[in-house]
Amino acid sequence: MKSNLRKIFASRVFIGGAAAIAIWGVLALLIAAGIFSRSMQSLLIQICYYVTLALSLDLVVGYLGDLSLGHAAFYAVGAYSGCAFAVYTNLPLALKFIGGLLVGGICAAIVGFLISCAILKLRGDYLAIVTLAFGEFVRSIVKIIPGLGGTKGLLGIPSFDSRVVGFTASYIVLVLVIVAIYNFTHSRHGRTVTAIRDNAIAAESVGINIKRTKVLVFTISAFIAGLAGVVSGFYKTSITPGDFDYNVSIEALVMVVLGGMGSIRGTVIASAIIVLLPELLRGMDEYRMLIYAIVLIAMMMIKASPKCRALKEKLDGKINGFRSRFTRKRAK
Amino acid sequence: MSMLKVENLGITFGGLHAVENLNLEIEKNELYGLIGPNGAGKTTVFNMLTGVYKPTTGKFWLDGEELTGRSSIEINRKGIARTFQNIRLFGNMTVAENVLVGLNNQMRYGLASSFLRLPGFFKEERDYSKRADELLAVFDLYDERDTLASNLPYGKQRKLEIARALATSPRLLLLDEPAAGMNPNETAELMNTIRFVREKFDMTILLIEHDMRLVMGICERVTVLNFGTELASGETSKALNDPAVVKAYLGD
Amino acid sequence: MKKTARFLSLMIATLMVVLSFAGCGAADNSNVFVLGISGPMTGTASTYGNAVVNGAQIAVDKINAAGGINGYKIKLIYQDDEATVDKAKTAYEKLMDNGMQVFIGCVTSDSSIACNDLIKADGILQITPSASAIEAAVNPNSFRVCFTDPLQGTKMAEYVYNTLGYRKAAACYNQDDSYSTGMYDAFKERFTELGGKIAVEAPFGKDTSDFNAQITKVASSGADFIYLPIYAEKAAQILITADSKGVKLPFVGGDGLDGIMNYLTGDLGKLAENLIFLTPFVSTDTDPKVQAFTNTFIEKYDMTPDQFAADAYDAVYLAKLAIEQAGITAPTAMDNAAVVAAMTQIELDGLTGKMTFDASGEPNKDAKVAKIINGEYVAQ
Amino acid sequence: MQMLISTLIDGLNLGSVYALVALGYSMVYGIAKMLNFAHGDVIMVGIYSIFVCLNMNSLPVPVTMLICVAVCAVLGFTVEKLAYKPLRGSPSLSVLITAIGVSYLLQNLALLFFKSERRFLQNFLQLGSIQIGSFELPVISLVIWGTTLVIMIVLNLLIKYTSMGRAMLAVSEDKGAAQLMGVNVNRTISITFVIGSALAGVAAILYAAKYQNVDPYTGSVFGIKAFAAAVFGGIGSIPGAMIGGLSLGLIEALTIGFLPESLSAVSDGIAYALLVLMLILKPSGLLGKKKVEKV
Repeated sequence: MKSNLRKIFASRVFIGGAAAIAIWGVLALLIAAGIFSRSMQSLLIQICYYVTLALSLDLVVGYLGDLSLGHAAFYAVGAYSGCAFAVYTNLPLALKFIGGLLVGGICAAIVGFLISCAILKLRGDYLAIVTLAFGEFVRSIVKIIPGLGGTKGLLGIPSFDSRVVGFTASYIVLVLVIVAIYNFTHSRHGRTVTAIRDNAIAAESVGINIKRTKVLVFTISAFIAGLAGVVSGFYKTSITPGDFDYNVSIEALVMVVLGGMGSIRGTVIASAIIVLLPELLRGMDEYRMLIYAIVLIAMMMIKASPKCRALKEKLDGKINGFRSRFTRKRAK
Repeated sequence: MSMLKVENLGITFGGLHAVENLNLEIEKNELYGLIGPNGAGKTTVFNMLTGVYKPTTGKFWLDGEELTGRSSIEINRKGIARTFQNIRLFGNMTVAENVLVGLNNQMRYGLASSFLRLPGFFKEERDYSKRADELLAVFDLYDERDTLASNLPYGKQRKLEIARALATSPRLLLLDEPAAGMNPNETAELMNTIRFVREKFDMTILLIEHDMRLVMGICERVTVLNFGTELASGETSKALNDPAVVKAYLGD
Repeated sequence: MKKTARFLSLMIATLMVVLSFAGCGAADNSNVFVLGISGPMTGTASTYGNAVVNGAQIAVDKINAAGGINGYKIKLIYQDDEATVDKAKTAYEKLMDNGMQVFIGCVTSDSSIACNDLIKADGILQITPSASAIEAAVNPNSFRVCFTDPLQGTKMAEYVYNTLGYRKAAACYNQDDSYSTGMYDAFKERFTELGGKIAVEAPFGKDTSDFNAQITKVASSGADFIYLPIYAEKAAQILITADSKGVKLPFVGGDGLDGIMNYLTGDLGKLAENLIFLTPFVSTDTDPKVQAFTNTFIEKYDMTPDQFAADAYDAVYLAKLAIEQAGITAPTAMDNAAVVAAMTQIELDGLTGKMTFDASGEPNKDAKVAKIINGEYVAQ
Repeated sequence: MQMLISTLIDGLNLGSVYALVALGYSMVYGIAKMLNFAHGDVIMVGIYSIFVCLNMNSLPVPVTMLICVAVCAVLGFTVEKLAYKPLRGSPSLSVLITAIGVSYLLQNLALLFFKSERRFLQNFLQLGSIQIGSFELPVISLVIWGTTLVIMIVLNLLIKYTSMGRAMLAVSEDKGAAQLMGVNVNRTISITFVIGSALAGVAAILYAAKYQNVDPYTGSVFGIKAFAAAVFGGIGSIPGAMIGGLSLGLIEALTIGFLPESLSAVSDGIAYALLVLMLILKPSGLLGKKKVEKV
């Protein structure tokens, strides 16, 4: 039985790993060979960090069930601290990137930890509005911190000369984040998170520490948002406070909601679609924001309508049938 | 020494005495009933015993250890588990996952194991999903282990709640109207399950119930509450025949 | 799981490949010179992007009607960058994908700065009509039509001190806008250097909608005038507030105030009376070039052109002159280095004045000071 | 001293506008228990409706004002019917996301129709100002003061002494129980939205008269601050909205007037910082009631 289980996990890891490498291989080849247009290449990198950002928000919105409208704040803290590290240190580029990721992630995580400790008592609407306010507050604070360039922003962030390298670096961060989130959500810690989302009182009755779990999720989520910020900074080479306003939080929320909330796969696909949307809807630029709004409303309606719920259950049934075939093997 | 001892327990909401001067002594392995008309304060008692509400007066002990005013989490860890009157399952999680959440506090692997899938993760996940499966088998839920909890039929949801509560390895199990909304057949089956749980897990059970047949069928002793105060207590048949109880239930 | 993963990867890969080929489907550009514009066409800053495209389009139409450049027509392409940094990079790449040969952009400073590395690496001629931050044109192949923010601040400080004779300034600036802070910092430095005094600063932010407290602060400071290094839409709000509070101090500003009459229509127009500001372009100028441009613009777009449109118009003409000066005979013979080098040898008598360039990329041209009298801009 | 008094007057004037807008948020939240993110955007639509009417010239001003209130009320009603009603009973997360979606939708519709340029309105009320001592006080400020007070009193009376008001109270306490008692919950919530949106219409008129400008983001920017004010005072409480609005107005004006210039960059963040602090220290706001979750 032991070897059997190992094999299954091994094969899952194998499939995932192989898929990740294959996608990278294909994309990197297409970039290197110049088959991808330049704009497509730049969009690919953007997809990497937008997906990372959306996944971090998904942890809070989809898995924990709390609405954060201030994820731009963690994104900003990560971007500013990580990029400032890269600007003000004298290291080889690779080390600047890795160091920047660590610094950005950790600074964002610290902020996420502190803010989540402070807002533990709040739920629902209040939590949403406090995170929104916090996001705006961070944006105005960033302007007066010396060394971050004030209103003009932090300029001269190092960047990867080679597009293949730039893409690869962003892609590796994304894949690591996906693996980490998958592992986390499929562990006992992840189960407590979804339990709190589904029924906080019941979770408490079986001895789950809601406060500690919430702080944990916010901290992890902030860390990942921080990573996204650093990757974005290395791509953009300059970041300004305006890059981190309320609209960024909303855009990430649209990605999460479109992805079905609480689904890694869904979030990845939805984020990619949203980033590519201007390409997909050429000539309809004016309607893009309108589409975001409609996506938000429509997804919620679909979720609430009984007909669609029935359809979803049918689909879930199929997936579960599939899953039980897999798990029955495990039980043997 | 009794398993659960409750002394003068009381709580007021905005000047209103919801429960007053409640005394209980439940022995190990006993099946004890808490009954009374609607609004008598039964669920409030449960909420105090599980730390959802802080009692205004009185104290309670579990196996001699005072737990008054502790948090829900602590009380659960000390060995009191409960179910809810209006079922509270983790609806978007599978049946097995619901039980695994109950087992969570016994699992030891840390965050690093979660993120990096260290060996501890595999070992514990395997061991505990086996334990979850065993528990589910007891409640005849094994075949539905991968169904979403919200998709279970009503009776099975009640059972799953009990299974989840048992997963936390309690010494005392509080069941809040386990038979609510069940037909006679289901109720009879439930009675068997409750008895079985007591035997198999050597459990002490305190239950709130409206269904008198169930109460008379399985409870050894009961306490009858009305308007937050104790009307009668003692052996089930005696307590139920107490004139004050009859009056409260049937009116003058 | 296996199936889904395989299906998923296949789907993504297909999607990307399809998209990439769609991106490659650029038209055949061998018979036209391709000029590209990147700026905000949607969103809050869309006014500027659209003004630039419209102004440039008029120049392109005029040049094409007159035979183009060395017999080849100009094709104008543009991309929306929403005035956000990451979209700006994609927009620029998109323009390059579509065969851009001269870059008229970016419209806004932050976007332009973000594209610096790419523009430098590509080596093509960049003429930004309106990105006024110093850092927006630092590459050797970058030039700009407008004044830099600090230059405007300095010039205005000198004009106010020397010509108008004011000694005590009050300033209302937008602390969320580097255009505003850049201009104000330089103004402050030069004005105090000359011997003037900043009586009070009353900054506001991008979310400010009530300016009463700022005006109160300014009014009780005893200043001779109020300096408004901001864009017209905020200035119009400030003028309305000042009027409602009975504050009658003179207002002085930078080129952002140009276009204020488009906001203050009808009876509100009187609020802008006596407003003094620096501008490279006055749409009511009697110069026949300007008149022709203004008339065409109004006819075509039903609004008065502002400096963004005029800057873009001049940028297109600069590109034409540079290409001609460099002796590029056909679009296929484009030589970026030669065109860039030619920029320092040309002189344009444009809508925004006579201008020449040195290697720094900054224009050598005179600043014009305009005053609004009876609702008309009058050059001072 | 003179400046301090002037600044205080500025703060109270601004605060009264915040209070007026906060009233709308608070009322809807208090009864329907949902955060109507789009309230500010309804105000924005109202101001645009005034803008359009003014541009048609021939309309008398009172008609314009009526149209504005009507547009807002109808808009509120429609939004509630189409977007919020189908989600009754959904988790609050869904409702909140929908409300954000509606807010975004209105903004972007306005962006499509009116473009992003700020539009300026003629001074359509022509109220001028009066001189008190050495201070010039715009009459519009007095009108806003009066209106806010009157609305506050009328709302209080309405809720306390009419059957509709009692129905609202019942719905706010417990929707299920209210339903059982024969209250038409859906209709009551609809009426709440209509009244709330009509309030937005009144706010739109006064905002338009005071500030004479609008852009597609006016509502959300001002709305979020007003919402902060409502939360500060304790959302759901009508006097709370008033106190919250006035406090926020005063604090903002005083920050601008007296904060050292080196810190001025954060003045815009003050409302937000205040909101965060308030909710951390006293989650139910100054006058709010604490919510107990039933088990």
